[in-house]
Amino acid sequence: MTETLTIGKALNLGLRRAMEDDAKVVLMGEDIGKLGGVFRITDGLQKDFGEDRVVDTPLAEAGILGTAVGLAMRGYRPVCEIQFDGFVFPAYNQIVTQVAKIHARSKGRVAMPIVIRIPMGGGIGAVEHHSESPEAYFAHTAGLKVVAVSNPVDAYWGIQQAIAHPDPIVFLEPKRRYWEKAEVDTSATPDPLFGSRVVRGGDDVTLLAYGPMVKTALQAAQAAADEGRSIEVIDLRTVSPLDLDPVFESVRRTGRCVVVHEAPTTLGLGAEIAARVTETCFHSLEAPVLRVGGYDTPYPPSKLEEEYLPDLDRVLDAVDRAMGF
Amino acid sequence: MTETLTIGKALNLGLRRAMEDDAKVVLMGEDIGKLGGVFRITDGLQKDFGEDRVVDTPLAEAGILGTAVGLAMRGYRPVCEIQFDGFVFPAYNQIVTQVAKIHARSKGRVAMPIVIRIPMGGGIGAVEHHSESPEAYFAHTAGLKVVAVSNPVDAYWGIQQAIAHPDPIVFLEPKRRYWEKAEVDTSATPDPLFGSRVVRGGDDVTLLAYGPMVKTALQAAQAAADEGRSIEVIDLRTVSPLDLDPVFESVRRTGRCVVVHEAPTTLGLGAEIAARVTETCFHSLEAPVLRVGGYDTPYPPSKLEEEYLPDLDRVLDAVDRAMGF
Amino acid sequence: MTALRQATEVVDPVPGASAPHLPQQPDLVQLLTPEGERVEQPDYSLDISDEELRSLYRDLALVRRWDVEATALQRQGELGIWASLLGQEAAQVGAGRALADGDMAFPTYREHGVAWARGVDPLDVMSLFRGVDNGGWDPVARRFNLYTIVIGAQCLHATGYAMGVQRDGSEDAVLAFLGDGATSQGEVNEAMVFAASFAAPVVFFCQNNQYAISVPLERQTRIPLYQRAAGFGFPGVRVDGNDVLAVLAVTRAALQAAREGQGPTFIEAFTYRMGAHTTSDDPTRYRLASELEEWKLRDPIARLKAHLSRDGIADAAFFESVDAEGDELAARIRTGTVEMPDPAPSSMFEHVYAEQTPPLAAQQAEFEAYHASFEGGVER
Amino acid sequence: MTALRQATEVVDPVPGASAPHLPQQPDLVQLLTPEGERVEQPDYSLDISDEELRSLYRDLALVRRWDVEATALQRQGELGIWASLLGQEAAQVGAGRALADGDMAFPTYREHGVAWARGVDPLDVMSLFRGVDNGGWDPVARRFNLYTIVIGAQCLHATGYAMGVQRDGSEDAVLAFLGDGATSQGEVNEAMVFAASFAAPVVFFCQNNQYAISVPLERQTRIPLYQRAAGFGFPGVRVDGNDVLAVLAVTRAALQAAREGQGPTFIEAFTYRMGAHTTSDDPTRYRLASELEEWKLRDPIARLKAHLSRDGIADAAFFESVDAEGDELAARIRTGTVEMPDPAPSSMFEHVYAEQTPPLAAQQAEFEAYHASFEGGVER
Ligand SMILES: Cc1ncc(C[n+]2csc(CCOP(=O)(O)OP(=O)(O)O)c2C)c(N)n1
Ligand SMILES: Cc1ncc(C[n+]2csc(CCOP(=O)(O)OP(=O)(O)O)c2C)c(N)n1
Ligand SMILES: [Mg+2]
Ligand SMILES: [Mg+2]
Repeated sequence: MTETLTIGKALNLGLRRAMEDDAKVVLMGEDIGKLGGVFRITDGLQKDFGEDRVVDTPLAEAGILGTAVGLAMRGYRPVCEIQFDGFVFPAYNQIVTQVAKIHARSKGRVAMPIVIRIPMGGGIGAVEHHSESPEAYFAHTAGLKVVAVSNPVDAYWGIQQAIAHPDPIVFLEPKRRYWEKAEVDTSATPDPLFGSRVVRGGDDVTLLAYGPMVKTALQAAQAAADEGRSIEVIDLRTVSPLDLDPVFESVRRTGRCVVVHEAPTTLGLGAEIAARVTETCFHSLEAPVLRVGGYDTPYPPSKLEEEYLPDLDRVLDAVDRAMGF
Repeated sequence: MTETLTIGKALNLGLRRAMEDDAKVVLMGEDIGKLGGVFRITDGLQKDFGEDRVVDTPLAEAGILGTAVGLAMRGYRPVCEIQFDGFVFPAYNQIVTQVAKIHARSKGRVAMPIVIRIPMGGGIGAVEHHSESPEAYFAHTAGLKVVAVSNPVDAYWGIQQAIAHPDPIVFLEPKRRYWEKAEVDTSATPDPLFGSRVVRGGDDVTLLAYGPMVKTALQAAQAAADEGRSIEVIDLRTVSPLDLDPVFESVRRTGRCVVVHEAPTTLGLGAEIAARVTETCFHSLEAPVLRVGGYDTPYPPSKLEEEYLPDLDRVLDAVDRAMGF
Repeated sequence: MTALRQATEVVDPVPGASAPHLPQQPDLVQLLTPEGERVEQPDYSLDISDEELRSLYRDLALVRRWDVEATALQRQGELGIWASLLGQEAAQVGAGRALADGDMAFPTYREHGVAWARGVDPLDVMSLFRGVDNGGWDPVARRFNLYTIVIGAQCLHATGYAMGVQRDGSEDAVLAFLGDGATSQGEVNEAMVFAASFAAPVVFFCQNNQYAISVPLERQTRIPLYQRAAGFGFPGVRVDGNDVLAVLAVTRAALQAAREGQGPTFIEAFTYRMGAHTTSDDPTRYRLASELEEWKLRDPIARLKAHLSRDGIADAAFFESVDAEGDELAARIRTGTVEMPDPAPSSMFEHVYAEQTPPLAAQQAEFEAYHASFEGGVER
Repeated sequence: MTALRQATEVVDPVPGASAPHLPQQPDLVQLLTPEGERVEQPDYSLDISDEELRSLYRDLALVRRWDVEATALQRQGELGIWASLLGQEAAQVGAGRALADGDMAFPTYREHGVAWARGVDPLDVMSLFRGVDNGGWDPVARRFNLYTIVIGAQCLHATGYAMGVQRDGSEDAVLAFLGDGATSQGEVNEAMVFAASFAAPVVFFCQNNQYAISVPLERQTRIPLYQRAAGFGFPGVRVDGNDVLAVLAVTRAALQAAREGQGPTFIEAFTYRMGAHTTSDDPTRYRLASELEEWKLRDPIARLKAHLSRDGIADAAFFESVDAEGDELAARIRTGTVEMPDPAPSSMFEHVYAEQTPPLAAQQAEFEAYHASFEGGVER
């Protein structure tokens, strides 16, 4: 069964399938009911599954996550929508001190199968707080897992896998790519949730990305190919745990590595990846791992976001610098 | 004027002097008044400066930081005490979306001279949430500055410099070292707030630390010296901005670098430092930058904290590995 | 379980619904009926000149004209988004005009009417929605904070500011705006805790426009919102938010109480968002057209116009002159918006800190060099 | 400003202070006077056998004995810290005994009396304060959550759990514990918003022990705490927290209301922390000895003992047997604590996830190898 789906629609169908498969799945969030969410990811679900399973909550993110913890303790599988990346912070205490720690605190007696869906990243011309990339805050937090999908296939399967998984998962959705389309075979056997994937082979430089930046990386690789340069692109897919074995394998061949993400560069995922790749592939590296990230500034007003966000040119510039070492 | 002071007492005197120097300085926090704070850092200050300047707040960290923002807008210089590192998260939204961004949001029209004092780190045999090292969460946040003092001299001067500084500063106090003593010359000219400092010279390996781990690093260097190995120790003093020039200079000489901190290793400060040192000193490095950090687990029950925390042995083990590359 | 039920004062579980077993909920404070008839409220007397009445009307009309223009500009792609105040003009202008010069206001993202009353240039608001900056006005000079988009965060800022006022021994008061949805946020409730505890001179002005995007009021509270304050130990009052005179009188009284050291007040301005939540929203998904029709009968501007006309306070010439002024204003807003220059790219590095850090300075320098490399036309 | 003051129901601005212009605050619900005399409360009748009364006494006495032993063990270095419940035994045992088997309780870090009532082994509580784990009991089997140290976080968990109960169509009820200080936390207020909005079967049981560490109640609220609930639209009630019978009756009634679909209730158990906040605390810095002396007259155990004696429900032999049982318990706690094995070092890696990640598995393996390297005695 193959369908052409946008990322948004793939998520919607994946949520629907997860709810059909398991009556304990409960969606919670602001405006996810009648409105179907501001991005319509939950469109139609309240109508079909009722108000007890698709819950429009009061306007309070700590409340959403905190009650999700209680629901999980009672045997439910809450899927929480945070309306925009910049609004996850009121829930930060619940996420970091409770969601992430309860399994360890209880020595495994209490599981926290909570999925926290967050539309992530910039590029949609929005006002403040609507374009952020908070993944490093979560990846630094033991007890959480963090997934960042980049395409409709992973969106469709990933959301179902995340919901079925016993650990809490921050599930990052590439908001500016919600409308990107691909063929999804809804009867296929999906790739495992926590694994990176080589999405384009190459020999000169290893280029790493996740979520919204995968498309940018692929465009850069194509442009580089036109100039005769061969770039291997790896979609990390999961940022915690990082699956770096395919990266190490690649870097041992290419000797060069560039990581790209929208989040501020300092202490972004690129820092961890650079450190790990260097530790593991030290003698293979021809150049330091280079990072292309957002600048260490608040996300700027939207008229400047094109300047702020890594784009094809900045990626290629880093590739040039890596080659020039 | 030289006095022997503990870090705790140095902070207390520094706060007192800052309050004498500027009537706009207001301390806020839980139990900082009559009790003088659970670590007595504000001991005696409410008695001498009154309840309007040493404010026992309701039990709400977002409330403390959020009202501090308003006080700053009205021209005050709030110094907020967070009782323990693990309790800063309810204030996270205010810190990340407001404190850090208001100067940029207002194009420089509104300054945020707020100091957020946090007793940081483990080693005191405490229960859950009382031993954490949240610095990376703040160092990844543009708009904040993050200082981590390691000794009475920096404590005494640093707190005054931080209060006088126009930007918001997360001021991390090495809680298990509160009782460590040193001579403080209270009439000296202090070193600048945002700068790292070579605290022990050496030629074989560059060892970086900040806050509570500086002492551990120095002990390790001493032990290594006894084995004939020469370690240069740098106290970073500030983790955002990082002052890495002295580090680069050192690594160019030693060719080897080890970073130590208590925070979980993944995406801890060590990651950023490793990435930056490698970018800048690529051709000088004889070994990858190695990290000695907390494990990627929640801070464990106190009977296990000795195992969790980097200690002299683990630092020396990393030094050995760096030398063995 | 009647015992527990009696242990506290519970009033109308659902606003508007009758609950005969419970004490009657006080009426809305109203000084002007929907038909424009002036009524007296001994507790909130308002001595107001004809001149002032006309000027209030002018504010309401011009603010609506601005809003209409902004919505059109967004449709034409000149703004990224627009948060319309349609229907809430009286609540905002009434509250804004209640402020004394030295008072400070903390808006959400929808208080264009308050911005206007504080003398903010509409273009300095447009620049935010165009994506040029986060608001172009000087919040200190205008005594009107920048818009705060994270729901409720500003309520704590307002309370802290009011604590500063107390320390200054000043008679300024502070007005914090919030929506009905915002009342569920923990930080907003903490603001009420702090305000009560310190008897801070702050007034919480809640525009209950019945919705938080698609979520109706009933999800946030089962009882009238103004009663929230009682649980924190300070007064709450519900005012007809479509009656500019009542809003003005009640807000003035609350600010005066704050000034006099009586501590905080919570005002619920009962109103309706006649437009979409923002230009990105589609309200047909969650509310009936009939509801809007009913609220149109309580239109805040028509109401004041009826009053001015029936009492002979303003004539056709006045209304025409306001309309003309509105058209001029709209033209100025349109031109100013369309011609607004983009910010300089490297400006994003400039105000991150009062004292820029060396690493950020280096990043900025690299950015500028990188940019310059394209200027010779070597762009890929 | 009388108008605004009247617009809402404000009661006693300061607990205990008289406020003749305001409606009289209801008395504490009490079934037993401080002298041990049984009084009737028609709203909270309690039909209780002599056997049950003796068993309540036994709980109170044993829990106190445990607490005394734990404090001693901390002084001797066997515990890292101890949070004493001295003075709050009746509030905790009364609330704990009000729970039905299927009900779920969410404690703070001080509810040792509730733990006892739920059948938790004291040693499983001691292990937390010794630093061996974060509480050794099974929260699911015991229907008693692990202690939550971040103030107030558990109130949302309790509310969410209650929302799960609703979805199960079950008649379980949920009891959330919190302190007076906790009522200022945003999350606690959000829990009340959610509980009210969804009419969740949760009861908020607030032990007002007058202090949050050093900070007196007046900093958190200017009015009696139980009135907080009214602002969220559900009932609040104040019970004498040193009267185990009243606490039992009121909590049972509130849980029953929850079970019947009537939604949440807020109970303020008015009590006093007779010891220090924890063994690290020095209360002489912030409160007068005379205050403690006054509260000693309302000791919850002495009160029940007086009742049992005066009404001939228990005799000296009974009290002696309880004392003896207490000594046995204390000995068992002492031995069990002192002999408690340290956890295995690598256990800290084990339950971080239900499915451990490969990087963490690698870290654990490295850790184990590193550890093993010391075992041959090659330690530096
Ligand atoms: C913390 C946070 N969560 C979510 C949002 C997204 N959001 C923007 S407006 C809004 C509804 C606000 O409703 P209300 O407080 O009633 O104000 P109104 O828009 O009706 O004026 C939401 C959920 C936000 N801005 N901040
Ligand atoms: C979020 C948070 N902030 C601060 C603390 C530190 N702390 C522990 S107990 C306490 C006081 C709690 O007072 P209350 O709620 O009245 O409970 P009590 O201890 O009196 O039982 C504080 C501030 C904490 N545990 N969590
Ligand atoms: Mg609203
Ligand atoms: Mg207390």
